This record gives sequence, C-alpha cells and structure tokens, in this order.
Amino acid sequence: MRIRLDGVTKRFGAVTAVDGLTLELEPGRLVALLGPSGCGKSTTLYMLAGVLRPTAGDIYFDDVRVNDVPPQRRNVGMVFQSYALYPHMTVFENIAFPLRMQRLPEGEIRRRVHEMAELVRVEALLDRRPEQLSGGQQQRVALARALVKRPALLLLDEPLSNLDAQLRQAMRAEIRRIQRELGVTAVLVTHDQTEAMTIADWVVVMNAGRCVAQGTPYELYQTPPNRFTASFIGHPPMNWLQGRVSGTRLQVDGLPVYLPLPAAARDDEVAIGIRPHHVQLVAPGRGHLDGRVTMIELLGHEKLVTVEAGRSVASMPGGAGDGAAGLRLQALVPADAAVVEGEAVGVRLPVSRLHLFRLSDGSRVALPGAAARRPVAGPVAAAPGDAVADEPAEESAGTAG
Amino acid sequence: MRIRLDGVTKRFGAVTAVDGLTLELEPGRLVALLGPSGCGKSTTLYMLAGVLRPTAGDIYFDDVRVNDVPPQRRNVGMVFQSYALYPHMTVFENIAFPLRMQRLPEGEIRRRVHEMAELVRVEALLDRRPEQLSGGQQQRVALARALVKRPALLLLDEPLSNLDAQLRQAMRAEIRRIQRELGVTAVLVTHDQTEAMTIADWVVVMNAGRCVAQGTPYELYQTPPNRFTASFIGHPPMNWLQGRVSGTRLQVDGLPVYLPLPAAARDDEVAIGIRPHHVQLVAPGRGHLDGRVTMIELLGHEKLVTVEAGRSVASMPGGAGDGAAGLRLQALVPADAAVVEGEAVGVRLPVSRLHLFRLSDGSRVALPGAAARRPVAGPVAAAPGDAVADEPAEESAGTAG
Amino acid sequence: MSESGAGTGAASHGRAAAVLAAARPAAPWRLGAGFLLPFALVVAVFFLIPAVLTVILSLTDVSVATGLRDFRWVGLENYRRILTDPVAGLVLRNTLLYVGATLTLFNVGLALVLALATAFLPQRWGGFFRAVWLLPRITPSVVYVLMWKYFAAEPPYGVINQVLAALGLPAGGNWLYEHPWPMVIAINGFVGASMGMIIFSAAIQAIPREQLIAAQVDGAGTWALVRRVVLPQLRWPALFVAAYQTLSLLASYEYILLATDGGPGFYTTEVWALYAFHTALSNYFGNAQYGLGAALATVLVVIGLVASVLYLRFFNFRQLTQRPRIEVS
Amino acid sequence: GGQGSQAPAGDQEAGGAGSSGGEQGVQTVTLRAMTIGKPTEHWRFDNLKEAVERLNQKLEQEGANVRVQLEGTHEDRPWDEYKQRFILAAEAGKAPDIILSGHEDVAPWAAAGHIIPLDEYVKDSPVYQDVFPTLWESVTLDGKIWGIPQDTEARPLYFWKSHLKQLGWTDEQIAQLPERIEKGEFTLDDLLDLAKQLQDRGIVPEGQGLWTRPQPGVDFYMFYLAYGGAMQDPETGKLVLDKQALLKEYQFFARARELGVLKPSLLGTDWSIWHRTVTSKQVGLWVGGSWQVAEWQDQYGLSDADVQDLGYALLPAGEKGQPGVTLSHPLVYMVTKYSQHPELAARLILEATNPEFNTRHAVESNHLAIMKSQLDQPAYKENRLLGDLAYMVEYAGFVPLHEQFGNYDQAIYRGLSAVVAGQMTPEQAVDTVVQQLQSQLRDEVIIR
Amino acid sequence: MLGSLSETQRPARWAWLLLVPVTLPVLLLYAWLLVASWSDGMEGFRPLGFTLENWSFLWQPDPFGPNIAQLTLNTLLFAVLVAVGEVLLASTAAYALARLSVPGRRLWLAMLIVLHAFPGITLLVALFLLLRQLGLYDTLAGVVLAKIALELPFHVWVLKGFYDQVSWDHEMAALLDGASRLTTWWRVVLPIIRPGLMASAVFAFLSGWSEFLLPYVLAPGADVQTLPVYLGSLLSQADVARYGTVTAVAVFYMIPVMLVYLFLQRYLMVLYTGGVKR
Ligand SMILES: Nc1ncnc2c1ncn2[C@@H]1O[C@H](COP(=O)(O)OP(=O)(O)OP(=O)(O)O)[C@@H](O)[C@H]1O
Ligand SMILES: Nc1ncnc2c1ncn2[C@@H]1O[C@H](COP(=O)(O)OP(=O)(O)OP(=O)(O)O)[C@@H](O)[C@H]1O
Ligand SMILES: [Mg+2]
Ligand SMILES: [Mg+2]
Repeated sequence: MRIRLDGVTKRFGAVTAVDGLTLELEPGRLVALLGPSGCGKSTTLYMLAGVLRPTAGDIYFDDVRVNDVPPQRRNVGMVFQSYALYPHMTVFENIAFPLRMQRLPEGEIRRRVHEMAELVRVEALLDRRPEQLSGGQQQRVALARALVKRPALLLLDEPLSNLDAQLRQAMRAEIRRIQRELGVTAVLVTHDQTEAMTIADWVVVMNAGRCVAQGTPYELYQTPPNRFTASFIGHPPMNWLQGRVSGTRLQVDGLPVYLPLPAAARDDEVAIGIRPHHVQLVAPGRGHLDGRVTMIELLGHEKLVTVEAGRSVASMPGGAGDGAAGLRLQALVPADAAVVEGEAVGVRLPVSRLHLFRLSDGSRVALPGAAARRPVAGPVAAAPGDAVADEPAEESAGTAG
Repeated sequence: MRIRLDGVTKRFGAVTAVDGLTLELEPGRLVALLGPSGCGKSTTLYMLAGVLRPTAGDIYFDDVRVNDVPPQRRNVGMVFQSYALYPHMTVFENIAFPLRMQRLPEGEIRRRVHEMAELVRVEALLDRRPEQLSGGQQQRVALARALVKRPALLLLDEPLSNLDAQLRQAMRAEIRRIQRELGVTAVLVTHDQTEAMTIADWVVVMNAGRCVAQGTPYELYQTPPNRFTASFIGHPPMNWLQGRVSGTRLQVDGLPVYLPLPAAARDDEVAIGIRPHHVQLVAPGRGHLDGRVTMIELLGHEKLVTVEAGRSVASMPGGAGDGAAGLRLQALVPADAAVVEGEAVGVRLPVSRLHLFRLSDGSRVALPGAAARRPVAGPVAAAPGDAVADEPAEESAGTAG
Repeated sequence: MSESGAGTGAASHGRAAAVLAAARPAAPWRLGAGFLLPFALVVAVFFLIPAVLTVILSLTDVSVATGLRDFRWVGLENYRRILTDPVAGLVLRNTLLYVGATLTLFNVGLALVLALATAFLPQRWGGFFRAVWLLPRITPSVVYVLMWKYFAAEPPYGVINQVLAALGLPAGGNWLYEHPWPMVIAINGFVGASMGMIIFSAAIQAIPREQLIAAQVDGAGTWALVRRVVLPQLRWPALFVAAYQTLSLLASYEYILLATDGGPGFYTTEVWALYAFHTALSNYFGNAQYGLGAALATVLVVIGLVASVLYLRFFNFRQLTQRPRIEVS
Repeated sequence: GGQGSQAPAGDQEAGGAGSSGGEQGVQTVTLRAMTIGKPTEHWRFDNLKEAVERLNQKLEQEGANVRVQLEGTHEDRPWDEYKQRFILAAEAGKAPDIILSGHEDVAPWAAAGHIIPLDEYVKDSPVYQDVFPTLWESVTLDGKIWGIPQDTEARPLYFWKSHLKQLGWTDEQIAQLPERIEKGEFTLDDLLDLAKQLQDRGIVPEGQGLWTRPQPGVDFYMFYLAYGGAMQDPETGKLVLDKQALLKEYQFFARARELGVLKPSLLGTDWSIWHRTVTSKQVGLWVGGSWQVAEWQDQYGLSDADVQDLGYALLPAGEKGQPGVTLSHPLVYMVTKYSQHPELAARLILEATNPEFNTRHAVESNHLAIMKSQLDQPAYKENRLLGDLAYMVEYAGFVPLHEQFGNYDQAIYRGLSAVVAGQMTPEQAVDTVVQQLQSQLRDEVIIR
Repeated sequence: MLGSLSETQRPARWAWLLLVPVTLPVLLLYAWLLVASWSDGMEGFRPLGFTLENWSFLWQPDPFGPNIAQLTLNTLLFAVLVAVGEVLLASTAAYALARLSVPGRRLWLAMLIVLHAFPGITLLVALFLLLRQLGLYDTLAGVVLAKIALELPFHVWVLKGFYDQVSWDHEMAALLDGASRLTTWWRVVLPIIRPGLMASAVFAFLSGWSEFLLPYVLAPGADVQTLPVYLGSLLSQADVARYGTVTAVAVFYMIPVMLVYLFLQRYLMVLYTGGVKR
C-alpha cells in the first residue's frame, strides 16, 4: 500500500506533536521513523492507525483519503510502545484476537497462532496471562498479535526495545522476512539506529514534529543533509567543531591549521562534524591537535576514547575563544588499542571525513568528492584505518592566519 | 552497600523464575544483569527491592538479612520496566514523591526535583501528567524519580530502552556519574550489551534463572567462560562452528584444513566461536574456505556480510557432513568495503580469535596465548584490521586428514 | 473515489482502495448514539419527565381529594406554606446535621476506612468483612430497624444495655430516646457505608500493582501509600459517592420513620424528606397532598443541586471528564 | 346476550367487572374487592365472598339474569401504601368495585369522585336500621351515606384487677370502676392519683403507672375529648382546635410526666416491647385497643387467668360529672365510581353485613359489633370481653371526616410529644400547634 | 490486595484492629437476628425459649398470606430483570459518556446527579401519570422500566469511573486488530471492567430484591408482588406484628442475596492488570 501524508499536523491542546508532516511511503517498503524522544513518532503512527485524527492535513492510503476511516477498516497491524496486551486473555487468545475478528475457522486460527508463537518464541507461554510474562515476553506477544493477521500496513512502535541483542536480531530478521513476504508496507519507530539501519529501506528523521530528512539508510549516514540528521544518526554520535569556509580552505576554531577542501564552497560559518571512528589518535604532536584522554568506554570490540584538548593547546589566532577553551572529541578505537586514561595523545581529523553544515540553517555544505563512495581495491577486508592511511597525502595543513 | 544473594530461588507456582542464584555485589559498583528475555532479571530486581520474597535462599544488605524487610525500609531507588508513574501526579510530583516520603523541606524538594528534571531533560514537562508524555519522556521521569532520593541501592530495569541513542548515551553517563558520586551500589538490567559494557563495573550473565557467568565487561567479552556467555555477549553475535581438538591441532568440521593451536588441550569435541569482526573476507581461494555473499546489512560505519559456504565448497574428507552442508558465517566489514550480494569470497578465520568450548558442558577450553591482551605499538589508532594483518604468520594451515 | 483508486493501483491495491473507499467516513456519533439512546430514552421518559412533572405539580393543589383531574393552579402557594411553617427551619437544620454527619462519618468516612482496611487483609478475610457490611443493605428496612430498636431498648430488652451491664458499666434507658441523633446517624450510616465500601474497593483494585510497589520502593509506608497514591486515585469514586450519597441522604427518610418517626419529642430527628412524607404524603389519615409534597421535594432538589454544584467544583469535574483519546471510529 | 359476552377485554378491565357466559341467558358479573387487615381479619374479604352465594340466591329468586362472582385480595399492608395503591388504580380507572378502608377516607375519596353515595341502596335495606346510628354518622358527608360500616372497636382504659387489690381495693370497688368512670365520678386526675399509688406501692416500676400507645394514633384525642375538646365544626365541616381543651390535655400529660407515672421516653417505644411490658403486668393503667387482647393471648402468652384479671373501662372525663370517653375508628366498605355494577356491589356488601357474618369477624378479631342484632348472637354474648365492651360504642366518638385531618393530627401529636419529652411547656406547645395549623391549614381550621 | 503488594510486607495488624471493633456491632446485630428467629422472644441476647414456630411459614403457608415460593420466584424475576436492564443500559451509556465523543457528555453526567436529588416517593404520582399515559400502568414492564430509570444514574456514574481506568492503548489495539468499536467494547473493554460490572450488578440485584413500593403501587394487578411486600405486611400494623416470624422471614429473605453476593464476590475483586505499561 502506498501511504501519503500531506501536511499532517496534530495538536493536543497547546502542544503540537506533529507539525505539517509530508511524506510518501512506497508500497512494500519498510520505513524507519527516527527521532528524539517526544518528536511525534508515536503520534504519527497513531494517525496512520486511525486512532488519532489529524488536526490538519490528509493521509492517503493508495490515493484514498483515510482521515476518517476508522482503525478497524484500515487493516493495520500495530505493536504498541506499551504493548497493550489484553489483560483478560491468555497469550493464545491475545494472538488469536485479530483472527477471530476476521472470523477464520478455529483450526486455521490455531494453526496460525501456533506458527506465530513459535516465530516469536512464546509457544511455551500460550496459556499464561500477560501479567505473568516478563517485559520481553509481553513485547513478543504484542509482535505476534500485530503480525498474525498479515496486515496491509504494519506499524511498529519500538517493537524490540525490551529484547536482548540476540533475540532482537532474530526478531528483526523475522519482521523483515514477513514484511517482505507479505509485501506489506511497514513503518517502524525505533530509537535504535542499528535497527533502523539494518532493516529499513528508507529512513525518515523527525524532529519536533517535522520531517528533517529522509533517504536510504546509507545516504543518510554517509551524506546527512543537515546538521540535525548528522548528529542524530550514527553511533556514537559525531564530534562537533565550529569553523568557517572560505573558498577551498576550512578554518577550524581551536585548530592552529587550515584544512584544504577538495572543492570550493560559498564562504560561511560552518559546524564541522566528524564521526568518532574517523577520528584518529596519533602520537602527541603528530596530529591536528593535542589533548589528553579523559575517559575510556569499552564497547565490545572497540572502545570510545574521549579526548579533551581544552587549554592544553596553545591559544591560536583566528580560533573562536569558545571552541578553543574546551575542545572535546571522541574517537573509536579497537578494544585492544593501548590507550590509557590521562595519557597525552594527538588527534588527526581526516578532511575527507568531515561533514560541513552551515551554521545559519544547518544545511549541508556540499563538497564534491568529500565522503563519497570509494571503491576499495585489493583484499576486500579493508579496515576503516585504511582510509586514514590513504589520506595524509590529501591533507596539506597550513599554518592558520 | 554490599549485596549478597545466597542461593536465592523464586518460584511462581510451577514456574521457576530464579533458580538458586548466588551473587556478591561489591559496594559502589554498577552491576549489569544481562540475559535473554524471561531469564529472571526483573524478578531478581524485585527481590532486591523487597517486592518479592525469595522462595528459598537469603539476601543480605551489608550482612543484614533482608528477606523480610519491606521495600519502604530498604532505601532503594528503582526504575520499573513499565515505568509505573503515578498517573494522578504531575511530573514534578512524581519526581518529588520519594523526597516527600523523606519529609524534606519544600525548598529542598523543589531544588532537587528541578536539578533532576534538568538532568533527564524533562524540565519543560514538569506540569504535565504521565498520560501526556511520550514513552521516552515517561521513562526519563521514572529515572529521575529513582535517582532523586539518592538511594543506597539503585535498581534499574531497562531504564533506557525507549530512548534514542544520543539521549541514551547522555542518560547513561548521567546514571554513571550520579552513581559514582553517591557511591551507591547499582544493579542495571539491560538487553543492550553496549550499555552493559559501557557503564558496568561488573556484568552478571543469567540464563534460565541462574548465573552463568560474571566478571568485568572486558573479561567476559574477551574470554567468555562458557559457550552461552560467548554467544550472548558481543554484537553481532559470534559465528559458531564445530570441530575437535587433538593436542595442538584443531579440526574444524567443514574446513579442509587443520588449524594449529598455540598450546595443547585435552582431546575433545568442541564448539568453535568467532566474532564477526574477526572474520576476514579475502579473495576467493585465499582463505580457509570459500563461499558466496548472501546478505549485506548496513550497520552505520560497518556492514554485516553473511557468507554461506554450503555446498559450493568441495566435499572434504573428515568434515562432518552436517557442518559442511550449510556453513554460514557473518563478517563485519567497513561500510564502504566493496562487497556485493551474490559475490564469491574467501573467508579467513584467524586462529588467535577463535573461542573453543567443550561440546559436552559448554565450558571454555583454555589456551594460553589465545585472544589475550596484546600491547599495540606505534600509532595508537590501530584499526581492527591491524590485527588481521599481524596474524597470517601465526597460521600455518595444513591439509586435513 | 474508488474509481481512481482502482484505476491507478495494481489489482491488490485497487481492492484495498475499494475497501477503504467503501468505508465511508464513519459517523463517529453512530455508536455513541446507539449506546446512549436506550439509556437516554429510559431516563428521559421514566425519570426526567416525572421529575419535571413533579416540579409542575408543585404549583398545584393536587391531592387525593382533588384527584389527578380537578386540581387547581395555586402558583407558589405551596412554597408559601413551606416558608411560613414554623418548624421548617428546625427541620432544615436537622436535615443538614443528618446529611452532614452521616455522610462524613459513615457513607464516605467509614466506607473509605472499610475499603482500605479490607484491602490490606488477605483476599478471603477482606471478602468476609465486606460481606458482613453488606448485610444491612440487604436487610429489609423494617427488620433492620427492628434490630436496632432491640439494641437500643431499655433493660431488660436492650442489647446495648445488657452488654454495658455485663461490662460493669452503668446501663441507661432507651438509647433511641436518650441519644436520638447518634442512633439515627448510626442506623443510616451502617447501611450507607457499604456502597462506598464496594465502590472504593473496586477502585483500589483497579490501581496497577506496580504503581503501588513503586511507591513502596520510593519509601512510602502504609499511611503514605494510602494518602498519596491510593486516595488521590479515588477522586472520581469519592466525588461520586459523596455527591450521590448526599442526595440519597437528603431524600431518605425510611429508616428515621421507622426508628424514631422524627421524635422523640418535638421534631427532634425530623428531616426534610420525612417531613414531606408526614405533611404531604403519608396517607394514614386521609388526604395525601401531592402538590405540597412536590413542592417540598423541589426544595430538596434545590438543596441537592447546590450541593452537587459544590461537589463538582470541588472535585474538578472538568478534569475528571477528559476528552476521548480515540478520535476516529 | 348470547353464548359468552362480546365485551372487549379492555372494557372488562376498565370496568373492573367482567362477565362470562353462564346458563343460557344468564350473565355472570365479576366484582372485585380490595380489603386490608391482619390474617385474623380475613372475614373482611371472606364475608363478601360468602355473601356472593346469598346474593346469587336472591338474584335467582328475583329472576334476574345476572349472577355475581367475586375476585380480589385481602392484604396485610401498611395503610398508606394500600391507599396509595387504590388511589392510583382509581385514577387509572382500574379500581375494584368495592374498597374497604377507614371511614375517614370517605372525605377525600368522595371529593375526588372515587366513590359513590350509597343512599339509594342502603336506605331501604333492613341493614340500615340495624347498624348503630353513630356508625352511619361516621360515613355521612354532605348528608349522604358513602360507605357501609364493616367493623369498629373500642379503645378502653386497661388495668389489672390484682393490682388494685394490692392497693387494698375490694372486688366490688374494682367492679364498679367502669361504671364510675362512665358516670363521671372518676376523673383523669383520679387516674393520675391511682397510677401514682400503684407506683409508690412498688406494684409497678417508676414511669409505668399510666401509659398510652407508644406511636401516633387516634387514642390521644380521647384525652382532648375528655377535656371537652371538639374536632370538627358540624356546620362548616371545618376542623376545630379548642385551645383550652388542648392545653388541658397537654397539662395532664405534663403532670403525668412530673409525677413520674409516665416516662418521657414512652412515645417511640417499640410496639413489641410495649406489648411485652404491658402483658407482664409491669404497667399500671394504660389505654389500648380492644383488638389487642386477642393478640396478647396469641403472641405474648397472656393466659386466660390473666385475661380474667384484666379490667377495662372508658377513659375518664376531665371533669367530674362528665361521662367517660372513647374513640373508635370504623372501617367501611365503599363502592367505587368505576364499578359498572354499583347496585350489585352495594347489594353484595349489604348481604355481607348481617349479624352472623359480622359477629364471627368481631369475635375472631376482637372488634365490636356494628349492629344491634349482633348483641344477641350467641357467639358474641359468649365473648366476655366483647360483651363487656359493647356499651362503649354508644360513647364512641370518631375522628372527623376532613381532608386535612392528617396534618391536623401530626401537629397535635408533635405538640404532645414535645410536652411528654419535656421539651416544651404545655402553653408553648399549644402556641406552636396553633401556629402550625394556621400555616398549614389556613382557613380550613377554626381555632377557638 | 494492598496487603500483599510486596511479599515482604508484614500482615496488616492495624487493619484487623480497626475492622474488628467497627464490625462488631453489625455482627452482633445479625447474631441477634439469627437467635431471635429461633426463639420465642428476646431479652437482650438471652432467648426466652427455643421455637420452630417462627419458621412455620415455610411448611405451613398462611392460608390468607401469599405463597412463599411464588413470592420468592417473583422477587427473583423482578430483581434479575432490573439487574440485567440496569447493567445493560448503564454499561452502554457509561461507555458512551466516558469514551466516545458524544456531544454534551458533561451535561449528561451532571444531569444524572441532579435527577437523583428527587426523592423517589415524590416521583410516584408523576410516574403514575406517565405510566398511565403510556399504557404501562399495572404492567411488569412499566415497573421494571421505572425502577431501572430511577437507578440508572447511579450505575452510569459507577461504571464511568471504571471505564476511565481502562488503558486507551487496549482499545486502540483492539480497533487495529480489526474489531469494531462495538466489538472492542464487548470483547476487550467489558471484560477488563468486569469487577465494576459485578459491583453494579450486585447493587442492582439487591435493590431489585428489596423493592416493594413500585411493584405494589404501580402494578397492583400484575404478578410482581414480592417478598418484601410480604415482609412489609408482617409488620404493617406494627402493634400486632409477629416479630418472631418477621425475624425468620428476614433471615430467609437474606439467604439468597448472601449467596448471590458470595458467588459474585470472586469476580468482584479480581481485576485484570498487566499487558500494558502505565
Ligand atoms: N507472576 C508470574 N507468574 C508466573 N510466571 C511469571 C510471573 N512473573 C514472571 N514470570 C515468569 O518468570 C520468568 C522470569 O521473568 P522476569 O520478568 O524476571 O524476566 P526478565 O528476565 O525480566 O525478562 P525480560 O527481559 O523479558 O523483561 C519468565 O519466564 C516469566 O514468564
Ligand atoms: N495526550 C497528550 N496531551 C498532550 N501532549 C501529548 C499527548 N500525547 C503526546 N503528547 C506530546 O506530544 C509529543 C509527541 O509525543 P509522541 O508520543 O508522538 O512522541 P514519540 O516521538 O513517540 O516519543 P518517544 O520516543 O519518547 O516515545 C510529546 O512531546 C508528548 O509529550
Ligand atoms: Mg513513542
Ligand atoms: Mg524484565
């Protein structure tokens, strides 16, 4: 089903939860709705479900305006953020409910419920009531209930938030499989970017009730169209610096050097973003700036190193006072890299990995060649580090001023 | 506070939710409880909170047996998986509640509530009621309520599951900071390993109501003591193969080669685990086995490549028929690595990255030297790929037979 | 609309579109109307109309003697009679005392205490006590009052006096005579408490367990739990019980009629409704004056109205009746 | 008429009388009656039932082509509900043909047009002559007879002969007391004395020398009458309040209370406790109903010997020389306007009003005779109590037939309660009563 | 239920200390009634003699009194009709007023309260006029409807309170699962508020069971004369009341009601929770 939202707005009294949202969701796609807490994701789903009515704007399902079509006629399956299992029914009955509403024969219902229960691994719990389930078990039942009727539109409000990684991955794959198989359009709200990235065909980023970006996961990750998206997508989040562009030169506040840009851009104040795993830690004095390691967080096979440049860096001409005062960067390095808290390190910022956004409106400064897709030669298993190795040549740092 | 659980068991009728759990939690530590959905994590927290009474076994707070001490006398702060906000109170009142219970002066209450609200970023919502909040906002209020009273023991049941990555990271840091500052012992239930790894001092892995492993995050990740832990911790999860050890030789089912082990182990059937980011993709024919890429999932700056060796690999003498029939491995490679679905690739398995567990009881086969901490020389920013580059020397593959 | 849908989309899409298009903008009022209609009809016809009729009758001299045909319009004559009645003031005072005391002490106060206390007992015992408290309600009023009369009676019949004597305390005379008000209030209160008790109990039951546990974990002891978490969530039931029972008490007279008949002495326990019964409706001797009775009732309604408005204000009615959250259906 | 009546069902109901085919050409008319009373008073209905046979015989003899049958109920209900039910049924046109109620209902029901005057049926009947004339008075309004008396009773002053003996009275003195009262030689003041003596001698406990009924009722008007009070103006039919008489009545009770022969908590005592106290000879003198004796025997274990010990008299007058007083409250049958066969209904009642029937009712339920001829009935004569009480009918007064009597009664009773409880002086009480009556009844009451 | 919140909670002794003394009078009252129904008379708690006489109405029907079995059946019929009617109408109306966007919701709710201010007895005449007009006077239907109407406000208010407690997500989920709003109400919402329905039903039944004025006065001819009517008749002329029988009939009369309550009690206090975060 093709879904179109046209200037959809939803207000609760004085609160505007969704604000003129215009979107088009291709049939059969799995669309992820990303955005900070309270940005209107659940509200959007509720409107798609037909539970809430847009205050303004229209929603179309296959070109039919459905603003006034009640939920039960929309053939929508939904996993609620709160699960909303029927407390008076057993797990079996919960899952069977949508099928009963379709008046399927009892045998068919049994079969499909058991099939579904197996899928979400609650087959042993079919006789329990929701209150006797753990959080994750409840969530899985909710998922089963939404999927069992093979809806035309699947709405998932953080359907996996209470599952452990493994189960989550498995469920994710199942959702994906079922969704593909049925060819249903699906909208997934998640706070988990990996999830969004992994299974979504299309990602919509919302903020304060508006859509601020959309695209394929790869596009949004590689070339975020605006600063909000850049800072929101990617984990750990980007490091942010300030600076200014003039022609092909980028002056970073707090850095004693210019960075050369591959192409000229309009002169402007810019926010400069760089992802932690593109930040390179080198020996002190060998990078663009020096700092001290203030925190190390282990993230499985990598660790997140926080470096504060702060006052230890000599004050620079042209650097904005603020930025220089407490420059703080995070770098993602292999878990077994020998970094210790308190150690002095150098930091290198590969220019091809920088994302530039105009300070004025947050829009991306497009630079042909920067952060574009590069073919990888030789052994396929090129580590991110490779890029670093390739780059020093591109960088000819000049003294600022 | 030092917490000790001694053979704690909790049964609900026929269901045993927690089964003879014995644990000792050092004072001031933040302990993460990890485990699959339904393994008894929430139940354990409830027993610590005093809500549930162990069916058997004892719980000690600082050597005082507290089995019969009611919750209100335990000075515990808890975030419930379901939030459990008071629907009739505003956000302010919800957060203020524990303070009011302590009969603090109104001014003090105001101050601390505002401070806390700011910390969890709900200062603008203080006058709303829970029903007017989004899921994530509710969760933050619940967090504030648990923290505000500076409890002696902090219990967090998936406190961040409904937050986006950024907010989550920030909250995580805050929890950590507050916990450190107050020196409280904290127990965190999470399904998010990154979370557990990042902030926990100690990780306890549970399965089916029992503690199957515990240790520092690093230890558990690097040298998981048993197969369950190995497969549970680490994301994406390990790949699993089967094989047998004889002396210093490891025969992997489905692989035409022996792998030499750095030290001799007792002859046994083993399960062989390797993490996806240690699996190397090379040109076909240049690895330990060949296969075809069947799926590629983008995970931000990396992608997860699924390779099926299956029948495309020539049948091998000595290889177990089963394993050989459909060998499936996942490798984590940089997002911009040029791999395409359907492509033929070679797979290399660095022997030092292999984890061996006895098939019989799942316990780890200890091999001195394997997967140990290695100092990293040169520039600190060694990418994971570095390790691969170092290793081919260690591997001298011989033809099986 | 369905044409365009079927024309543009693939076959399956066309079908879905047709289904959606067929689902005409639902009339959200339809279910509401269906649900309200039978109720509205019954209430309007069998309650509203009689109520209005009663007010109209209060402007007539309709009585048994006039029959329901030959009555005359007398304007406010009935109200004049009420105003000039020398005992009306006394009766009004009695009414306020009666309603106020019974309501606060028993119908709401004791009801809450019972609901809370039984909630803290094991299920079975809680049920037992609630069942016991329900007994007065299911006892026919005549029998119920009879029991009280035997309790209150002078020696040797009275149970209270017998118990007092057994305890070595000085026994009195007839309690209904010597302490008419406490007895009247208790007699009504012991019946009235059960309604609030049941309603509060059910409402307490409806509070999610985790919330209460959260409160305990937050440090709330029994009292704080009750006061800060349970009671605030009983606002709707409390409003309801208070308002409803106020009105019930205002309109009730049966137990007083049977127990003291407004006595002892000079209108000591005569309340408005009983006064209406005595002056206008009691048919023992001759003529029931329906018109005057209606006027007396109307006065009662006005009092009740004022009380209700105060209640609605006090409990913030607006907030208790929030907007529905499902907007399309 | 043919086989079966063609009358539509609605008519049957509306008329309260139906007919069904009997023998060729003979119609059977169904009459309906509503009666009220305790089970012992079932003859109120059953007499009608049996009268059906008599009536039908007469009808046959007369060659009339109708026969009668009776339906209806005898109920044991609170009076107000019973009357309410009748009134509403009447308003709905569904009233029965015959209704039994207190004679006081004649006034409002006649005014409302629910009942019809019976003069044309009654005046020619032998029954008219036989029934005591005072009873006819009790059902006469605007010169018309609206009902046919069914029974009546006396409300005597009771005492225990043995008590008086203990005081030193001789058998003769005791036997003469009723007569002395009747003649006005023994007044209410003497009564107080006597009660006081009984108490002082410890024969009865404090506060139990002189009792009245514990609940509202017509008994109290006997005291008012004893002091010469009047209740109704014979000319205008308006209610009358004689302030002087009322004051005296109240003063009497005030004295009784002050003397301690009447405990202030008497009014409001439960009936069963009252009965039990009275029958256990714990009360010296009291005013009760003639019908109560049967109940005392039946329910409260009053033995035959006790009954023998029981003495009864009229209530003494207030002043010497005046005759004693009593009140009665006759129940009467009335024919409703909705009856389609009022003549048959009236005839049925008259049939049921015969010495035999009424006597068996009187004997079984301890009511007094309403007909002179009853006094000769063996059953009646055998009953010592009824025999002894029979003379009282001639002294009996009635409460007035007036629509507003209920309110009148309430005010006066409340005034009395206030006095008995000591809340008001007699003077205050009279003032209050006057005020209240004026407010409630306006010109329907004459204050003297 | 509050007592077993936390398993570590000590049994609430204060609840016992509170309940026992305040409940004692009630227990005594009914103990007295029980004893009285088997005795000749009472002096305080002391029976004056044992007798079966009071219960003779069961095997020795009063020839002039009504048939006890018939009365009991009538009463049951009346009470059940009233209870079913009230719960049915109130559960639908309260749902509409609590959860549907019907115009004038607040007005309705406020009006219901105001209506209740009319003392029932003063409405009798007006009710009569109405029933007569509708041709429902003297019919079972008329009395049942009148009784239902008089009590509906109560039940609507009670049930509205319960509906308010139901999570909106539950309703939304059911709609999405393809249930119509009606089905949602019937299959999801009603079961969740079952304790409320039960409470309502108990009250409706009790009040139907003890109602006598309406059927007696408004349906004099219909076969709806009930037990309370009989009981009332035993006491009508109070000065001749057979109190022993009264107590026995009262006990007899209360037994079925107690049974109904005990039966419903199981449902009355079991509320479904869980399945939703709130
Ligand atoms: N009241 C109950 N009655 C019966 N079984 C229960 C009850 N509560 C929990 N269980 C069962 O006990 C087991 C442990 O539940 P628990 O809530 O502790 O799991 P958990 O580890 O928190 O899981 P999750 O991560 O899904 O929240 C589960 O299998 C659950 O179904
Ligand atoms: N009934 C309501 N009344 C007032 N404000 C509301 C109501 N429901 C939601 N809001 C507000 O609308 C905004 C959007 O809420 P929504 O639930 O859509 O957020 P969300 O994107 O789902 O957030 P989360 O990820 O935290 O669940 C929030 O600021 C919320 O506080
Ligand atoms: Mg949400
Ligand atoms: Mg859990």
